[in-house]
Amino acid sequence: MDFGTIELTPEQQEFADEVRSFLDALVTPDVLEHERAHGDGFNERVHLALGSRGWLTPQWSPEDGGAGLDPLRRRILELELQRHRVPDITAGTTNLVWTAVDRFADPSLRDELAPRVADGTARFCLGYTDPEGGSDIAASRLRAVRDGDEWVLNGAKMFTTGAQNCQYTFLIARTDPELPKHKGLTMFLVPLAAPGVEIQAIRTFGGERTNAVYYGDVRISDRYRLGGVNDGWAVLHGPLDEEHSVGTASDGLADPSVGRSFLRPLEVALDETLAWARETGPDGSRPVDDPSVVARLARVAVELEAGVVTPGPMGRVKGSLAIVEGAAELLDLTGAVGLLSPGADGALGDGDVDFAHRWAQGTATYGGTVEVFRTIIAQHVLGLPRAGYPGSKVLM
Amino acid sequence: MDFGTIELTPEQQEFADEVRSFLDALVTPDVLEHERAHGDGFNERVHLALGSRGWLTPQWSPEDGGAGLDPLRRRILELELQRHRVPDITAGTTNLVWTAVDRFADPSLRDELAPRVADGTARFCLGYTDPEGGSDIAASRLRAVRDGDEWVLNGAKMFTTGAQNCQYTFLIARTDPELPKHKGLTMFLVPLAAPGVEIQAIRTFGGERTNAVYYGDVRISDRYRLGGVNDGWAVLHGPLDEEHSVGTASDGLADPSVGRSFLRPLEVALDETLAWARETGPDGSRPVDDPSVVARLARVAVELEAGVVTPGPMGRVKGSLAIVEGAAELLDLTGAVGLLSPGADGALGDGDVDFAHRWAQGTATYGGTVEVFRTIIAQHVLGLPRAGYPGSKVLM
Amino acid sequence: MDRFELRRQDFSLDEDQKALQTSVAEFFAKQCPTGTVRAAEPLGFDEDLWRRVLDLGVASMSLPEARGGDDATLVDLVLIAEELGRAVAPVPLVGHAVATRLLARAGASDEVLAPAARGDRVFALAPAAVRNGRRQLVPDAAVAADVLALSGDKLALHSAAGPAPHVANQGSTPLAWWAPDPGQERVVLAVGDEARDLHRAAVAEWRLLTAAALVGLTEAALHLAVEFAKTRRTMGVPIGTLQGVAFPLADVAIAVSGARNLVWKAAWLTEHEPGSRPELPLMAFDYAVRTATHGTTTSAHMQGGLGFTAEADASLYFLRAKGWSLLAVGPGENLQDIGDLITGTD
Amino acid sequence: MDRFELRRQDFSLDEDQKALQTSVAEFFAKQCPTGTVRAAEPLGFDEDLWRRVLDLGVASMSLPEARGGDDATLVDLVLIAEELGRAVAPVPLVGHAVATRLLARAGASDEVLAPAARGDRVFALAPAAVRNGRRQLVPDAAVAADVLALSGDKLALHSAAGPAPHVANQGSTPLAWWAPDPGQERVVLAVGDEARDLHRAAVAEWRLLTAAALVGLTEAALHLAVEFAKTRRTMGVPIGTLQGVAFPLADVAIAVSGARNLVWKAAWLTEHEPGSRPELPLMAFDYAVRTATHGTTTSAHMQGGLGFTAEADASLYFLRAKGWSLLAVGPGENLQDIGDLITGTD
Repeated sequence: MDFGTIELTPEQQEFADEVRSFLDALVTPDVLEHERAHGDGFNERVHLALGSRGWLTPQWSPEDGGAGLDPLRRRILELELQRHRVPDITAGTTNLVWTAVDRFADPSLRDELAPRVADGTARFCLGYTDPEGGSDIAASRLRAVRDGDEWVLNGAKMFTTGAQNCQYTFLIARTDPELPKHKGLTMFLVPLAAPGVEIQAIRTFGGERTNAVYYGDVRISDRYRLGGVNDGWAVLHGPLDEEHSVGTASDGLADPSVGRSFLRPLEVALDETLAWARETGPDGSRPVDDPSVVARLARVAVELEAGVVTPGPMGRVKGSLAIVEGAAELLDLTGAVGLLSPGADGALGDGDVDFAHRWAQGTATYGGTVEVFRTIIAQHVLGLPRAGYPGSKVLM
Repeated sequence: MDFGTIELTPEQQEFADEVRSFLDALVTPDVLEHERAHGDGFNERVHLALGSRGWLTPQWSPEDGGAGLDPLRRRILELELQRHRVPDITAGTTNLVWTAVDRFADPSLRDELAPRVADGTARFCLGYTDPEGGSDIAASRLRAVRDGDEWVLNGAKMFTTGAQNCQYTFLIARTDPELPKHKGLTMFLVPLAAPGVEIQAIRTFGGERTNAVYYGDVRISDRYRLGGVNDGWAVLHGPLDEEHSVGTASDGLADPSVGRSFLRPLEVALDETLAWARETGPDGSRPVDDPSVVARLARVAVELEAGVVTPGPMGRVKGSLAIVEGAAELLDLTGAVGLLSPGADGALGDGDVDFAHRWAQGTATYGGTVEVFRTIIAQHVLGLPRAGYPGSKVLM
Repeated sequence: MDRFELRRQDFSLDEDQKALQTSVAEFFAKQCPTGTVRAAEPLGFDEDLWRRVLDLGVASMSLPEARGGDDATLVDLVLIAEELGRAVAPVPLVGHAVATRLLARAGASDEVLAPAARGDRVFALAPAAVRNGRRQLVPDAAVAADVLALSGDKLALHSAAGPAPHVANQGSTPLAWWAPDPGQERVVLAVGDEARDLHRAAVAEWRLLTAAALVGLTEAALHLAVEFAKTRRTMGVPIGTLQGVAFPLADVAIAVSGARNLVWKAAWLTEHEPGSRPELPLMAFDYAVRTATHGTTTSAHMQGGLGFTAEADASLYFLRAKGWSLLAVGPGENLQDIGDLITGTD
Repeated sequence: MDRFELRRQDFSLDEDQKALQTSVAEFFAKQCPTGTVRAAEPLGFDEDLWRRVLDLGVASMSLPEARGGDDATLVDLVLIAEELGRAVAPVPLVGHAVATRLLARAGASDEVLAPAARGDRVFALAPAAVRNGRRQLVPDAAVAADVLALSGDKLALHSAAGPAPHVANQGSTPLAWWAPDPGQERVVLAVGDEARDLHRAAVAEWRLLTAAALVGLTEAALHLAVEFAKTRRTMGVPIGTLQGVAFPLADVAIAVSGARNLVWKAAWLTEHEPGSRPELPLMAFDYAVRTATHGTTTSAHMQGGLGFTAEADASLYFLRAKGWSLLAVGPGENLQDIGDLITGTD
């Protein structure tokens, strides 16, 4: 057990200082403003700059385009990226997909993409969810039909976040509708520049952009297949397991909670609300002079702290609950000034409480709904039996 | 719409005064103390005294042993019974079962029992739940085997509340194990004095007593069968529907919430806590001077009021939630003095908050768990589709 | 309070009330589809729709006949507000009706009252007492030049040349910063305790009508999610058969049914026995606000990723759940007001 | 607080900690089956078991070596308290350990400290400052004649001829009314700010160890319900396959896992960086109390009617969830203390 600060060697401190000053210069206000306005989860200039330092794939060796960072330096980098609010959705999906590409792609494709992933010019998004599919990914109906050395894709995917900034999507397609649900699926890494691919923006009320991606007679080479034909479920499971991860590292250099990032906007909103509560209002008193305000702030702070330390997939659910309930409570506390939009005259924290409340709702769905994770906890942590549904033995 | 007080005629006022003074004299402190100590939900002296006035079956004509009360007088009586905290569990189950006896019993049995129900000498309890059965009443395994003009019963029932004070139990038994689940059941009104019936007390941590009732080669006449052989599910459904009632009366003389009675101990606990909050403590201040205490009291009061007005089966769930959460909150507010048991030195409200918290837990299970009622609401109020379980098309 | 008092608990509507409810529901269903709501964003004011709403007579109907009204009750207004909420209609009816009733109760002259009763201009209520002349956020003040406010011991109507600048906000309502301008026209309506009592009663009415609107809004959100749960399938079954979906929706139905009844009961008692349960409108507001927050969150979530998109109607309800609730109540103020009433420490 | 500070987040136990955890768990599993818990009701004190607990050395182990202890840390105590809670063991360990540590920290003489360290007598801590000599409820005072209390600006040990009379209570703990008796023996341990700081730190430790006990208790309750849900069937399926059962149990598992980690983190930081996060033990307490209330309620309920019976072990956990939580904290006091620390208004 150890919750202590880490004393850095002079070299490590130098690295930390370097990261911080690099990011101070890189992440300019317009980067954050663009993210707030567009919700891309990505900034090309920043992404490529990180790639130029090998910091998109920090654990890779410099020869492979990485930075060869040890775990401690990776943690320093990670925390500074968070501190600087570097948009990281597309970086995250790219990393997730890479584990499957690395393992299952045609070696020539893998070797072609590796340096581009490292330098930031190749980016991947997730093509999991059919328009009618929801969390039941294995129910995918998007069709891939073999035609010689090519595959022809027809169908659509929802929630392909980042597609507008990616070169490839990690696509699950049905290659044999006659086989049982999980057995007729194949994974592809589809070039988004292929003719017939249409990306349509979907805005969320949380401010983020995602996409519907339509595939009309899209032809791709068999080279872009990952793993065996009809073996897609196994290929998918690497990244999916990572996304649904039950395990946690024990070197103390990872956040215990898989949902740690969900809590970042709540931290900002809480800190803004604490600042507001210390200010003197029109009637000459401060909100913080009212014990009921103090008690409610304390409760939000407790829930935040609980979210930070709740481990693994439990932390994912807790993180979402904490921000969904906590942001609503902060709005109730601050009243109308908390409702004002970024840029509006007098907006509390320039809209940070408003933002946290809207953005929070997405955390209950990202990468599987909280219900999916409750099911995983019930079965894998508590050992409760699985339900048998007509459509599957597996509830994703 | 009308929430007004009702102006009584002199005759109605006279009736109200009569009820109140009758109950003032009848419900002595030892009645309440006995109920607190034993949790019988019944007091024989009180029950028989009410019977002697026709007030157990107030809507029946005086010739039938009732009091011929109109709806308004019945409401006056009902509110005064509640005000005086008359133990009423066995009176309630007796009334519930009577609807089935009246409709399905052999006429001679019906005629024999009617005056005794009215005068209070015949009382009924519910024999629904098998030891392994839970809410799935139709899974009943207690066997009834025909032997000439008799039936032989073997098995057990849990939660037969009031059996120690009743003459008959309304028993669901399996008469044909070969038929589908709901089709092989028959209802009986089993005399509890029959040889082979053994009643074993079960105490709850809410303070109430219920029973396990064991049936070992109990022989009863076919006369005690209610409705057709293997037709028990239909017979049961009268009382069960009443217990799970979705509809509400619209003369404004009934409480809108089926769970109204759940809230009575919460009202007592809240009023005691309000009184405590107005008292000056050791440090010279009153709890009510602290805005956070005021806010928490207000929230409990709102939940109580919401429970009072939430209609039908929705009110049943809400009533349970309101007391389960509200009583816990009152304990948190009052601290250790709220924990003290009735009779203990310094116990807040002589243990009323402690009692409410313990007793509340039972409301989530009485006559069907809150999950059963949520299912009823989902299907019957919202029109959501039923789940298909292997064991039944019907989730009770 | 005698908790065993003999009172009616009759939540049924009479024929007139049913007719009103139906006609208003039909009006909004026809005149205010969700496209109209979106088109009015971000200001949250559709002037055409507002004209048509005024044509229904709702601005003046609850005034006494002697003041040109129809003697409609607070119950009628609550029924209307519920339908307005169901349609998330971008019209300043709640604030305007409350302000108009306040003018009448304060005995404003016909000259002052008539433009409000006719709806010539939008009137608004400043929810908090003005302190040191400092500005406050006033609902509808971005479309209302006439603001009723309590300053010191005076309740006055402040009429400016035009509405204040809109401040963009989560609920897309015509919210604006407002402060009394010494150069503005000002009509003092009441002073002293009377002024404070009138203002307090108006704020309570605002909360009650807002509660009614939130009930309608939440029920609309619930309805969307229920329809989704009936048709959307996972694992070969409609998701509505899963308890993880059905139970949360049942819980929203429970809350909505209770919140509605609480609003109705509060409206009836405020109308027919003013002063007998002054905490009830505030309780209805507290419960409706929480019901709306939880209900619209649940509704959006039960529609999965789709429910999180801006184009889904779920978003309209979700954003207004807080966007309407927090317009006129300071931190914890409503709960504190309830507490003061029930503990008798006011 | 720098929310991006580079710190370890290592929740793993070292070999010594694992060995301690295992041995204590085995001890309670063997020495304190639920029959022992019931047999000790309503007083909540099993003197035999207490002797055997003392034989483990737990009363003195966390004292400095110089004072006859083993330099065990607050983390070790937290691990022990968690196992105590899991067994709902009727022994006054939490209060006694806190009182003993307080004596040592206050520099009590060996003569005063030794009986506590050896466990010759039970020592208790009065949680609230004594005001005007008035009585307060003190945990364990029905089995402890030695009570540490803060009166005015003095922290003192009050030793009476015998324990105070037990007052029956929901959690079956040895609770008693206690007030300093001018005729009692009294040893002043500290005065002024030092006295107040020592008392405050001891109260925080009491809350932290109680939080640990509640984590163990709640996990035991959860375990019972999970086993029930695996085997009990309805509609032809184990009830644990229903989301209406599985999801609430998952939520309890989520809360327990977080509460445990919060307790551990608070214990480590209090031990190794005293003063750096003084709110953490109080936060752990707040969260563990709510987790226990909700978790034991859920556990009992998921066992249906059986879970509501007094003979079901679910009842043991349910009654102590509140019965242990509320022993030493006034209304809202803990939350207010947290708020004061995080807002800096203390």
